[in-house]
Amino acid sequence: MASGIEPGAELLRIENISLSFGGVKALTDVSFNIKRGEVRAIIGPNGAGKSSMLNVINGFYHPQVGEVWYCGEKRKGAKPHQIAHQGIARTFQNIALFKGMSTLDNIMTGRSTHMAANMLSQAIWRGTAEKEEIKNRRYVEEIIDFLEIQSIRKTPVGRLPYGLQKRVELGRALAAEPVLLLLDEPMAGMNVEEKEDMSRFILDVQSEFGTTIAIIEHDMGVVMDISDRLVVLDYGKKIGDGTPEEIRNNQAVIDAYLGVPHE
Amino acid sequence: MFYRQAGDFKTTYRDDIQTFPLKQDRWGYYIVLAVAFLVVPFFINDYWTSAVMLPFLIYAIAALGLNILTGYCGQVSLGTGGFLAVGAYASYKIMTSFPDLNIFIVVLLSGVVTAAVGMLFGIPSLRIKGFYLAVATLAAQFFLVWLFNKVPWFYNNSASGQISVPERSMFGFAITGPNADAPVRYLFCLTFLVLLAWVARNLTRGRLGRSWMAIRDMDIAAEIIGVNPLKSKLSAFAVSSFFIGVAGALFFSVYLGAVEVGEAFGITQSFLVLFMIIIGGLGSIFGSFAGAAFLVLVPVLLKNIMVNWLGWPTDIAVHIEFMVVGGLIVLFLIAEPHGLAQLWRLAKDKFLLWPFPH
Amino acid sequence: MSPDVLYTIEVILNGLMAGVMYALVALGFVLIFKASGIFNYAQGVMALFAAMTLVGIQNGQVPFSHLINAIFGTHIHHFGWQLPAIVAILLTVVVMIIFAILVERLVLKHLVNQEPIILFMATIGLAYFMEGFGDLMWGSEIKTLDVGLPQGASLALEEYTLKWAAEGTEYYGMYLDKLDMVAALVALGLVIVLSLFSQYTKTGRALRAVADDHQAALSVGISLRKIWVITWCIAGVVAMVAGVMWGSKSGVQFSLSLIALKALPVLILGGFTSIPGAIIGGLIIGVGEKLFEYSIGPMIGGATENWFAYVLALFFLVFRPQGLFGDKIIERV
Amino acid sequence: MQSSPQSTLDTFPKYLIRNSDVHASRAAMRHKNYGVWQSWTWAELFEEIRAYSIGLQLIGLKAGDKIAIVGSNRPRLYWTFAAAQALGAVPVPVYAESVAEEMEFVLEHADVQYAVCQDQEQVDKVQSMTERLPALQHLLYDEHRGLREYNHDKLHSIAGLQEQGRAALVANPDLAKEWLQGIDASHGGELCVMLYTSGTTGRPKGVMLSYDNLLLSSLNGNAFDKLDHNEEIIAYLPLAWVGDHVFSYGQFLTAGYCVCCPESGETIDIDRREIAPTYFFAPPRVFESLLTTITVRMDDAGKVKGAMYKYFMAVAERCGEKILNGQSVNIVDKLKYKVGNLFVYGPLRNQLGMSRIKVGYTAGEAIGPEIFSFYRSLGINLKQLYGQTEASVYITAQPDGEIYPDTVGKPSIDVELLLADDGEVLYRSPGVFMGYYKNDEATRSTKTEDGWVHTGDAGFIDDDGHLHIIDRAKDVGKLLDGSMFPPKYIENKLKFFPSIQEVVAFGDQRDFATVMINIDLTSVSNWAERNNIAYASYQELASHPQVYDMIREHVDQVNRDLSEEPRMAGAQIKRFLVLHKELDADDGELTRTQKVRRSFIAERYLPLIEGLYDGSTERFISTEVVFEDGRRGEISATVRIEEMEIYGASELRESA
Repeated sequence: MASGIEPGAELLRIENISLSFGGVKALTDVSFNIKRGEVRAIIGPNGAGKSSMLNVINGFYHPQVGEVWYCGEKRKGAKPHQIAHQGIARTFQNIALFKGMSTLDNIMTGRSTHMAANMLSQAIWRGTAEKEEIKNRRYVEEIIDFLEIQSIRKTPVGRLPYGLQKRVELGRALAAEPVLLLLDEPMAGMNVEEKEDMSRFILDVQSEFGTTIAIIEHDMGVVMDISDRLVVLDYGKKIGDGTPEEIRNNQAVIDAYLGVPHE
Repeated sequence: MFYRQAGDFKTTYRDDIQTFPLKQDRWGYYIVLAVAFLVVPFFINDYWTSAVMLPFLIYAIAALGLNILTGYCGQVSLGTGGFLAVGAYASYKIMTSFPDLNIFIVVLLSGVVTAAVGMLFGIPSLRIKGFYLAVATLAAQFFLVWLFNKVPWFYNNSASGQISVPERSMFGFAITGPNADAPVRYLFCLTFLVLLAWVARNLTRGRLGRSWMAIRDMDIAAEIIGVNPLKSKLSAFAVSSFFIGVAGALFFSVYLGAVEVGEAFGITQSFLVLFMIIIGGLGSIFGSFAGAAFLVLVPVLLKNIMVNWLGWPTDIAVHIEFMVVGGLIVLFLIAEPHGLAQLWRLAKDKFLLWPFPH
Repeated sequence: MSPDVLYTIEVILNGLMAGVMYALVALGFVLIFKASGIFNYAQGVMALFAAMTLVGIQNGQVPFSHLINAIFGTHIHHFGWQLPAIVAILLTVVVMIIFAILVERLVLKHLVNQEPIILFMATIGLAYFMEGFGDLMWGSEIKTLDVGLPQGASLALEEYTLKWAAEGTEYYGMYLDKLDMVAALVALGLVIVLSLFSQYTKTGRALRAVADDHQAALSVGISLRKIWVITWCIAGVVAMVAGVMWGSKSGVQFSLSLIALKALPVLILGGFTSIPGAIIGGLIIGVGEKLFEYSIGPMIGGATENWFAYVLALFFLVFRPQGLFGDKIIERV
Repeated sequence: MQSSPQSTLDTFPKYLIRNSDVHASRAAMRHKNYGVWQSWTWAELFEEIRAYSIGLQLIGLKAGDKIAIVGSNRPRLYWTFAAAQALGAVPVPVYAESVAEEMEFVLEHADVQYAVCQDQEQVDKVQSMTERLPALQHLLYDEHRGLREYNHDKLHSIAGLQEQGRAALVANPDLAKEWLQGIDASHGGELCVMLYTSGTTGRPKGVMLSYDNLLLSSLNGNAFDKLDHNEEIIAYLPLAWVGDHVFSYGQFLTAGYCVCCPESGETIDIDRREIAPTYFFAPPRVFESLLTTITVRMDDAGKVKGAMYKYFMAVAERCGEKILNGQSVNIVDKLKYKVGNLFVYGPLRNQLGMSRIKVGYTAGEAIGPEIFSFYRSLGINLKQLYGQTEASVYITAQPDGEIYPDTVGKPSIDVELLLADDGEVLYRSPGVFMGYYKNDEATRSTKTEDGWVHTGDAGFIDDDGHLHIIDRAKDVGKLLDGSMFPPKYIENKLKFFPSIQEVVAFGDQRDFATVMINIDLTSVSNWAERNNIAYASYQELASHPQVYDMIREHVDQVNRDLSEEPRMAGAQIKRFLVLHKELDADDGELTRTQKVRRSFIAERYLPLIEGLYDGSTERFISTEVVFEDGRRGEISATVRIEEMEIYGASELRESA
């Protein structure tokens, strides 16, 4: 579906999105776009509606007003799992790993969109099922290698330290070979080294797999470093959009952030 | 302590993802199988068959089924009794309508029928969770039992309202009916159990199984990364019901021979099987076996002690049995929510790490 | 009025009465659920147990007599006294309170902040235990319970309603069970008392606080464990009342514990956290199943009460998962 | 299969061909990669290496060229040796983790034209120094990750080269034959590899080894320990180290056994357990740290298990070695040992991945006797050997059944020993190196006309013909009172205590001997925990009175021992101190092989040394350190200095 889109061309367009929960407005008339292959940051003070934005993009929330255009097609009420199949993967602000499963299984689950063996062949574990399992295991192993988490391959994720869990979650998202990868505060609560690692991984992902990345992050330093363009939200409204340079000199943004502590 | 992993390394993914990666485990498994198939049949008598073996084998199948739904996919069901009934009545209707059909096929078909019914009652799970769903499954339990009670077609208008199994045989051996020998019935059920356990293992270690567990652990995240909740949940209901249906068919045709739906497949059955997987361990194949074995043996044990040794009246034995079972459930939920399977796992880890404590 | 209409009215009234009974049990669930987020499956067995205890005490039964006899070969059964109902009731209340404390000590304390479903299963285990325990203590035979509640049909009403029927039609007046009426009144009273309690007493307010937000409650220094004991006590008492009603209606026997199951759909409709919800849910179920049985039952072989409630609840769930009074759930990630 | 007009087997590529014939379908190499052990048979290996070699040929590698190998134990890096040698080029393995300037020196001095890097990190490192390496033409890499964006005119992936090689082989049928002829043309006298010794002093020297050197000592090694194609070993030591080169390459090809490369640094222990090597080699350090972790882990064991462990370890200590040496022990002990083997030794060997070990070697430095005998008592045939790069490893080794912890064994096959008057050990053997690359004067000073090589180590041969090494010959100094002062000897004696990590002894041309001690953080912190001693930092722990007391006991023990040996009695330790920071290679205090840089330390900690001799009881010291992330900083402390009691040389020995 995304194959037609050249790097630099528009991959996703958000048009006048408004979203509210029982009267509470989360997003008001937000519009912006994401170009193929770029790192697009969505920033803003707490409660600015950043996460809601991601939830709209991957179809978990359905805005009352506005349209989402993906790969040049207007989206009509697709379910999250269908959207995942269209090549949008994400990580979550508070880690949403499958606690009962090992690192390997978590990442394998992220691979579901690429597996299709029917129930019968899975039941007897012959033919397509086994082949496909092995094929995808190999791909997953490449991700494990990429994220340097070989040593925790078979550890239940529940036992892993926070930083590693974040990494596994990234791995799970990568396993889907996404066209567009949504990262919701991938570095929240990390120390300097961990943040450096994570930024390195994110940039490597972009260069290795040519993945388009939309990222929410509070650490301004990091965001300004790794992103090509930023959208700034405040109280559900867009108050800025442009390159790190432009954003730095954007009065509205500066005001919005005045007094707002960014960790 | 007896484990020797050294030198046991894997050069292919096939070896790496096999069910028993450790050589010693593999051998243990083969030995158990050999004993079960080649040794036990020559030593069991009718008492052991009907008091211990058949119930164990059949409940193990049911437990596997429920464990797939509840343990792996996280959907609590109190409708097990009802689905067992479906299996039983399906097998009865099929046997009576197609007298020449091989009993093996009959049992499988009963499973298929039950799977269909299971999916039907699984539909609400798409909207509701936790014990809301549990309550919804009660609807299945009571409605189905009522149905088999009230609609004569199901029991071919038999006066008693009971259904009783006609004799069916394979390779000249009577499998069902009064002439079936203990070893034959045992082997017949054992075959199904081994077969289905193997299937359960395959399903739970593959894509489907992972999608079930994903739904169980964090359904929203699961859907967002591309797991289709509809397919996952309904498939879980289908597979689970299939297992339970087979169990029901065997329960009726091979074990009891004649049943009255109300008493054979009441709500207590639902709880019994649920208890089995709680005590055995949610989300564990081994747990299903352990739980079934445990809850089949404990009553037999208690009965033998209290009635046969101490010569107490049976009703007291029953009361105490209730207390013990109930107590055990609470105890397990408090002490080891992951059941016998977890205890087994811990013991194994100890041996793997031996002599190191951790 | 044509008899049919009257019959229908009668059915509805009976339904309402039955509904009250359901509501009575459901009440116990709601209390415990609000305070501890536990879905107490054992509520029904508690009712049974309470009823048994009441009967036992009233007739001066020797607890565990069967067991004792079995062990020592003795033949004791009764102390040979008869206690007045009120005394028996009070003693039963004491027993239920002791029970509540034990439950908290032995079970709940160890299961704090477990997932609800685990707690639910725990209460199923508890139910099993109590059932066995009750039978062991008082014997499993069916007992008649008589605390002097009026029995049988209310003739007055029959007389009174006779003349409602249109001239020339066959009509013998409306049949309502006195006990049911009493039950209705008791339930009403109970609800009023409870709401007063939770409105105007310190403990009551504490209960509400806990129900709204455990953490907050804890932070303001309300002891969760104390709250739990109290709620289980109240639930115990409510169970006893329900037990008495059902017991005097249809004898004290195992089936009594199954009314717990009947209460589940009631809760689905009414929502797990609202006392009025429980009442209304009860009434809906009561009326619903009676009407269904009356109108459609005959065509499909009757005894539809067995499942009607659940199926109703099921449909309800599919279309309004949050119940009658719950508000829409917004899921976040 | 590729049977060529076989001349004598006198080069490694010829052995590769031989093996691809004789062991065609046997596993030659494994690499834990992507979760499983990817394996190559000898036939496959041959094909891979040939393709690689042809590929190298295509980018112009020719006889005499030097090709550097920078990285850890990866199959493709090992293949590089054979692939290059097949073309007559000379591989030059380099310590991957060595700091830029060290690496730059080697690459420059060896004037390499080609460099093979494991991954981006190494590529960056080498590229950062290209302008100062005029000779360097092409860079190769194994792992492509992160290198996608790089300019690829002079940068090639090994896999890519192999593809080109295969293509070429298909395109031109003769290529294969020519290639084989090239190999046949070569002979044993040629330069085979250059290994740079990370000298404890001065610049590294490039040791030139010929095929004959390495082949013969490899073959002798195989013969000595009866090694054949059934062995499995795990390669985890630096490629640039002669030990690894002989074990994972020389003997690998000559014996035709299987070499396994671990998945990563963190997983080495698991990988070792999975493979369970039959032939194992490690410097004492590895055995020490393994033992430490074992003890630490067993300390947390429950009462019963702990007691059982202690009991059976006692049994093992009593009779384990005897049983291993095939000596007779009483039946009861035999039985006890059998039981212990079931419950403790066996599982322990299993945990360590040493259940299948036929021979294990420790070398490079002296190993603590109790550490040594610990492993032997478990039934692991651990032995010591004494070797040098210049000797292609083997000088002496302990024959089976003649194991004494304090010796390094008898001369290996074809090795002659000679003791100089000053006690220095000299040797002559077929393994003796050709010379130092571009450093004749150094060659002359080490290697005499008639082929004797100065080891630079002082030692003596006992009555059983076993060699004892005391110390570096030049380090063996004299106290002002003329008595002998062997620092290493003293240091090792101290280092044998698990709580002591590193020791530096002083005394040459001074009145008496003194030592600076580095505590072993793992074991001491654990000891502190058990005796609930609170501490915030290494520094605080090191200066803790109780720690001092413990160290004091150790030093005293050593003094007693020294007093027993008349030649050493004078060298008893008079004063000592516990250093406030760990000696660290990043600060240049240790070499890359973790040997202490005595002279450097001497000037770096001058104030402390003065303190040791001017009788003061404490001294303030402040030093610059380099943190892991490369930042520099100061750390300073006031270090306490303690006085020891000295024992008279024991009468016993005097009279004897």
